[in-house]
Amino acid sequence: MMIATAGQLPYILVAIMASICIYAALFKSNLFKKMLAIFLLTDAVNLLFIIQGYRLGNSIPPIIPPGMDPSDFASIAVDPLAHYFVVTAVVIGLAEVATLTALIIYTYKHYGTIETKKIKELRG
Amino acid sequence: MIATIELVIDLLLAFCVVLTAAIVFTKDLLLAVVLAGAEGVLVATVFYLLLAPDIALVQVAAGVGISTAFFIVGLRKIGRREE
Amino acid sequence: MLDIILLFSLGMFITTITLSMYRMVVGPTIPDRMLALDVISYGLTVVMGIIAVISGSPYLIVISFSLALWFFIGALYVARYMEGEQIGD
Amino acid sequence: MSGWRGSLLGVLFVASMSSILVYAFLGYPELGFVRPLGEFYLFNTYNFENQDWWSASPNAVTGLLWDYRGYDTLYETMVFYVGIVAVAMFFEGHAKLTKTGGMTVIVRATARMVFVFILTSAFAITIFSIKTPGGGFQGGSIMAIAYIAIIVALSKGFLPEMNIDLEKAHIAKIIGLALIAGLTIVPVVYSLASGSVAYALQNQPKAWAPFGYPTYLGLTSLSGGLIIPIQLGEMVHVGMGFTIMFLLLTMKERED
Repeated sequence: MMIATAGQLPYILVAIMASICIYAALFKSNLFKKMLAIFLLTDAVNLLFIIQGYRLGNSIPPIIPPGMDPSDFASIAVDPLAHYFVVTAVVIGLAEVATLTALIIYTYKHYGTIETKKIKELRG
Repeated sequence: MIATIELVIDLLLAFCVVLTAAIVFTKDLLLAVVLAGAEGVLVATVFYLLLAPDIALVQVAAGVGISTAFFIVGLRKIGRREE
Repeated sequence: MLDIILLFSLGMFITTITLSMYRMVVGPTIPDRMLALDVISYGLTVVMGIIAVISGSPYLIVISFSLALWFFIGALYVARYMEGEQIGD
Repeated sequence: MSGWRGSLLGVLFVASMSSILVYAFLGYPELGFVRPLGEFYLFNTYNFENQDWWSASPNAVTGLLWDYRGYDTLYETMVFYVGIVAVAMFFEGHAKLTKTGGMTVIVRATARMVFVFILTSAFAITIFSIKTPGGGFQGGSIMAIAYIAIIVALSKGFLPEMNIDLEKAHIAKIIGLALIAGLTIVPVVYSLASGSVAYALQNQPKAWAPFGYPTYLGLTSLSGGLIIPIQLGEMVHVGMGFTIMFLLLTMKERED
């Protein structure tokens, strides 16, 4: 049986944020709203990565100060692997947003609306 | 000091949840874009407090600088109101 | 002495941010919220600098003075939208 | 879904989804545990005693980006390139950049000054990324902000005055990519020519693979081998890529 402690409160908040975004991406009718939800879902997942790599106590950023012993550094710095994943994921998420914007503008030019319900009616 | 920073992180994340709900349920798309920018700033602050300076830089640039520009260009072409 | 000044200014700026957050949640029009977002951002910049000084980490202060440059650009986009023209023309 | 029934369904969906996610996330260890792989990178990134595995960069994230996991970053860059191509497929607009008034004179003057500051800080963040936070992706995003601010505050017609238009941006982006590709391939060519062992994207010399980029510029200043030039290439690629996407999205579409 798993019981949440105070140290795991960030996980719970991020989970609520992600589930709201998933709801909007699935059930909202407006395409623009769906795109915003997908963008915020990226943020929530990035937060999950960084929270997981955090280290309690006297931790420092993953940049070694001059003159510090590497084994000391490895025992107090936060996880650089999570940072690496997030740095690339943010830029890829932005490229995704640009592509979706292009698709939405194209849809609006073609159908005259971006509501999925109306597009369904137009198709008959 | 450490416990204080954890408390601040929890508060900021709770505010992020409120902003997400507001973005999803508002009818005004321009308001949704502005609130998304605010959420980008808050998420960047959380990254800073979690000792990730590299990501705080790229997150502010992405969340406020570039994504808002794309959203606004899209809004200018498709109209502001959601049905 | 310096500690007291730092903590006092930290408290002042956190108060500023809290008040502006109220304006951002409640504020009736879009420009109100955008201005509130600007004030929050600059307050956050100062708070980041103060936290870097308190925790004594030189790598964290790089963020605060480079972030101050491009916070205002979001307001620029919204102002351009409000002018009612196509972006980029 | 309409009325109260729709909102009730929404609340139920969010509650069940978030309980599933919370159940999954609580399986993670509590804050304060770093994976052994992360500890390996932290221990080796600037370790003088163990120079077979080091990356010669005090910033662990930078070393991770282009030394330990260079292949991953290379493919991320390819994904970004495909994104640019996808946007260009939808909007192959005319490359005519018309000059109009823009916003008020105060905003225009401020935007010009801030353009210089932002571009300088982008280069500084990229070049000093070995010792301070920053890197190619960060610098590229910041560079894109500078150009996008100019497009929004002045107009697209001012870009040719700054020696940038669509074709030049494409050329600069391809030069950045070619820099990355060249630095990747040089060790392979060396190994084929000399008959010794070398790996693609190899940065520092190993005991069994003698090829390596210089660790120090001059005598003391740390250069980190291939990391700085490859970050510059990545910065130009990302910055010009976002500028091209924004320019294409704001073009007037062709009349069909």
